[in-house]
Amino acid sequence: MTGELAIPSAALQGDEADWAGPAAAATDDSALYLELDGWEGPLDLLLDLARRQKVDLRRISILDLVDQYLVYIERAEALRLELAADYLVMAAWLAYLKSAMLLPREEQEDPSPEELALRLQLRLQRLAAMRDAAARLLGRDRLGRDVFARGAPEGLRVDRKHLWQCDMFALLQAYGQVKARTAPVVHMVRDRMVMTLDSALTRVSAMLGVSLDWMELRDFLPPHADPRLRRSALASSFVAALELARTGKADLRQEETFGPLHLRGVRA
Amino acid sequence: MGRPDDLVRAVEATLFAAEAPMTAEAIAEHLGGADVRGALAELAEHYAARGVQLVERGKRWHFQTAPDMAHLLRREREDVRRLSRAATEVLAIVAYHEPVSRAEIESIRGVQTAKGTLDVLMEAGWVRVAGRREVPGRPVIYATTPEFLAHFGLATRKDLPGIDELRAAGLLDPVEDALEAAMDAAGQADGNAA
Amino acid sequence: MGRPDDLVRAVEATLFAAEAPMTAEAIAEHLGGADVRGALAELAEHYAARGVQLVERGKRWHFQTAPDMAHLLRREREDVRRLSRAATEVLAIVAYHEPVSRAEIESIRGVQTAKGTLDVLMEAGWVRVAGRREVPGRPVIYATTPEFLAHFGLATRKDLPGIDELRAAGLLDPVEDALEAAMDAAGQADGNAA
Repeated sequence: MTGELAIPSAALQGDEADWAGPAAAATDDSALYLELDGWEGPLDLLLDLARRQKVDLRRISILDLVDQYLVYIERAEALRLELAADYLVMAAWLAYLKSAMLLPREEQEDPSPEELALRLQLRLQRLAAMRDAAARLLGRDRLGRDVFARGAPEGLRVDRKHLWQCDMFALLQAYGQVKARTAPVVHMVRDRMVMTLDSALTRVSAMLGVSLDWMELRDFLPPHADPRLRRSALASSFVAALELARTGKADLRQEETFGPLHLRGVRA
Repeated sequence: MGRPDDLVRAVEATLFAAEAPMTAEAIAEHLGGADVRGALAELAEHYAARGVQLVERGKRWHFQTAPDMAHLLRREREDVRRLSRAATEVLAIVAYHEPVSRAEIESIRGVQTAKGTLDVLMEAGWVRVAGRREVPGRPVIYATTPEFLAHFGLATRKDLPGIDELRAAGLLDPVEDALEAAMDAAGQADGNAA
Repeated sequence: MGRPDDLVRAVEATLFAAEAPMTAEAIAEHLGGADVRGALAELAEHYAARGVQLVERGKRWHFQTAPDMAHLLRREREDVRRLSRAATEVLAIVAYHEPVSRAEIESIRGVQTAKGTLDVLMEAGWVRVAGRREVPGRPVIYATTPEFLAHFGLATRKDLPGIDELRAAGLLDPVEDALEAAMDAAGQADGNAA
């Protein structure tokens, strides 16, 4: 048994150089300590022990494996080596598993010890599969170790350059707008023909004094006038009519909404 | 041997000069939109027997020395980092199972993964965060990178050594799935486990 | 084409992976003392027609991009951009008033002019620094370039339409109209930018 303990787990892998795992060691007890230090947890140690059974992991004897593990832990304890807690937890669990597997069937609990053993076996298979895969991966022709990229590539450079666009019209329009924006601004109000309120008031009162009948507002407007002057005259004559009605100098009458507006002078 | 056509020569010159592997799309863009697939195939064939080869890794192309020249070219000071055993195992688990969470990695290895282990792999540019799994806790999931494929000489993840056999054997499935299947079978062949 | 012999392949791989040009002696030493002259000659001939060539410079050998493919190493990508409204105004002011200082441009525009605006015009190659004005502070003065005239199809600056012509063309219309046009232009500029 002691002779087997010294098999370094790294030796099971294809590419030893890449492992920082435990080094090959002598068979004495200090080697055991070193190896325990090198294992990554109880599953790692179990896998190592399982592989020493030199059978397919699917046919591994879990009972043998449990015995080997427990022996290992006992030896470590006998040497008063510090063991990480998870090794001891695993030892306790495996001791339980072993006793359950040795019990008569009818006294078994759920999950059955077979199931627990199978679960352990499956886990070991999976870890072993990944360990082999890692070794095969590391053994490939690796870039920078076995195959090399070009030592001094020239490199590809892409220089970005803006191609600015502007046309003559945009240029002149921009200048025109600068000039227009900054030129002194002169506001010119065009001369327009208007009838002021004063002249409308004078004109409407004079005409009311002449007629005794109702007259339509339109009749007060200057005939043959420029249409723009007529619009202005209509507005100012309307306001004049309202003013005369307010001061009691005229009556207003409208038959319907938006209908013609009539007015008549009030005789004092 | 005749002179290769100018597109082939342009792709050849571009990939020789490039400081990193390039996708066919990136090469095409560099060459003003030409279709470079034919040229890449022609170059790969031309270089297959030479001391330098054109290879495709994760959809990116680069020239590298032929593998059988390794013994002549190994340098005194290797620029490949030596990985710890833990890092190597984690890398393999990520590669064969991706995308994979830290908890899934740990359940396969049976130990907690030291904080630095995934960091080392990410720093090497071989592993990347590939999002989160939409399960309670939304754990971060990890996957490999194109640089991983380039470094290990894999055209795609399908080239991972033995991945088909592992998958066929169910060794990439979670223990729970395998357990269920095995318990059914074990019903007939009782007692083998002991 | 047959497989080149292993010495040729070894020399090819060595020079490809080398970080600096190597003498024939250095290559020979690297390859255990083989006579590499024949292999170098064979490689040089093989690569003569390709996109990459093996050349000897000062007794040292190295691969380099074929001269007619050298343009691939450094490519310029041009993206077309429309000059902003502010830059167009500044350009017009420089053209009509050159040489002008930045302060003068600002007083003509009636708005502050960002430093970047003149930079853009200089990058476009249309405006240059034309010296300094010999007044206190010695401000930099700007003028247009021959490229400006060429781009706008002008024989000389005198060909720029005068104020009267601009007015006749409606380009000095009241600000309201101009504002509307400016808003349209701005709308288009936004569209271009998007």
